[in-house]
Amino acid sequence: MMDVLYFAWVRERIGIPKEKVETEAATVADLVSELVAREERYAAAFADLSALRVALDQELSGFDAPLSGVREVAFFPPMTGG
Amino acid sequence: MMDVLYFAWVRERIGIPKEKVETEAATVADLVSELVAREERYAAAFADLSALRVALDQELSGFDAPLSGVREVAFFPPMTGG
Amino acid sequence: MRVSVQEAPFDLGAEANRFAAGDTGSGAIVTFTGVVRDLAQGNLDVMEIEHYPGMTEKAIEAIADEARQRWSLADVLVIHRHGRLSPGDRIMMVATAARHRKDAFEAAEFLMDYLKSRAPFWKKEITGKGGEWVAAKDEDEAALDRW
Amino acid sequence: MRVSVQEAPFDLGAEANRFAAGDTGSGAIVTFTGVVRDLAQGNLDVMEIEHYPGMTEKAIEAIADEARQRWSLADVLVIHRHGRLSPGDRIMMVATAARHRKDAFEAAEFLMDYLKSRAPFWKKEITGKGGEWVAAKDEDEAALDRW
Repeated sequence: MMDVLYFAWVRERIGIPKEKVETEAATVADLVSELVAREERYAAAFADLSALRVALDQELSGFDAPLSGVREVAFFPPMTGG
Repeated sequence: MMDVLYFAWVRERIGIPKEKVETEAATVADLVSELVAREERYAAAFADLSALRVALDQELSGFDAPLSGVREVAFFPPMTGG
Repeated sequence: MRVSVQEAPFDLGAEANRFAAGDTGSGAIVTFTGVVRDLAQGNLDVMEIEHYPGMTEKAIEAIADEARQRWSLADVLVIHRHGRLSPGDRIMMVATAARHRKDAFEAAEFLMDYLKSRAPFWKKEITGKGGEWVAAKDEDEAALDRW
Repeated sequence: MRVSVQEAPFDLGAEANRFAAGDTGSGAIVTFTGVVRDLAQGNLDVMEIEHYPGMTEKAIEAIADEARQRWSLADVLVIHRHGRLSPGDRIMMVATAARHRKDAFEAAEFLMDYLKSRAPFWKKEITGKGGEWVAAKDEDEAALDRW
């Protein structure tokens, strides 16, 4: 069980800012596959992974990163701060 | 007849900030030679020209620059603004 | 060092004076202030800035720590707003204090380059026609290669 | 554009706010402030700044004009004090406003590099042991090669 957070247009496409997900996914990419298989809105949000970034427990990470021990996963587009 | 100005330690060595000089000097270097010949304090101030800068009518210039038409000559060390 | 992620406006002048006060060891103080710019069409109503509470503060502190390791800095300030802003509003500021101007300038530019692309903020421009997320620029990502 | 050569102190915050006010076209505002630094020995009493009235204003305006030709700037501010200053006093500031942060940063650094070595100011440090003119640094002259 982990918290999955969505920001910016990822949040808008999926329709919620946060959800709890029950998963055995080994990596971020596995988790994305599970989500995409769920519903069209997830498929739309994750259509182009090169346009997305992921953070694990609030640290930027990669889609091949393992999820073991991770409590919070966040998906969002490239950041536009400053 | 031109105004000759001195700043910073050049002013201190020569002892005055400004004077009127009657000269037929063709270039800045010629003017410097005339001044150095006058008195020891000028010789002390102009001992090392590489440590000095000159401005003609308030524009940075060089020691080989001609003086014709110039009304104001200023001698000073390298600037330390900012 | 102070990092503030806040919804409230800040006063550039007051922050600059507070930052500069009581530090006679630093010869150089640099500030950068980002302002909400109206669009080319001149019809921006609101700039909405979303962020990732928790991660934002950590990411900015990590960037500021990195700057303090790379340059000799006496102090660093980062303020970044989120929420709804209007054209002309100040979005954020950084300030650096150092003995030498080169350190203060470079560290401020480094902070800005990293805040642009590595701090979890997302900007959305709201006009009469609707809202549009600001796309990250390739040049902002490329700016990181300099460091 | 405003250039002020003055004996009176200036308020960094007030000047920064005034500079930033009423300009929604610029996304980026950079300020640099130079502060009288105490000597390593910690015994600086007074920093005397001499200048060349008349030439100073012209030289600074020429440097600022050059910056406006090289970078896309919405506005430029230069304030430089002369006379007797104490440790901690602000000597001078520059501010630049531009659409893009790179222009604002580079122009501010350019202004500083040129003000250091091409504006007719001379600094003298007064301590209990007497006065000593600050020598120009080779690195400051070398900094001009960058531009």
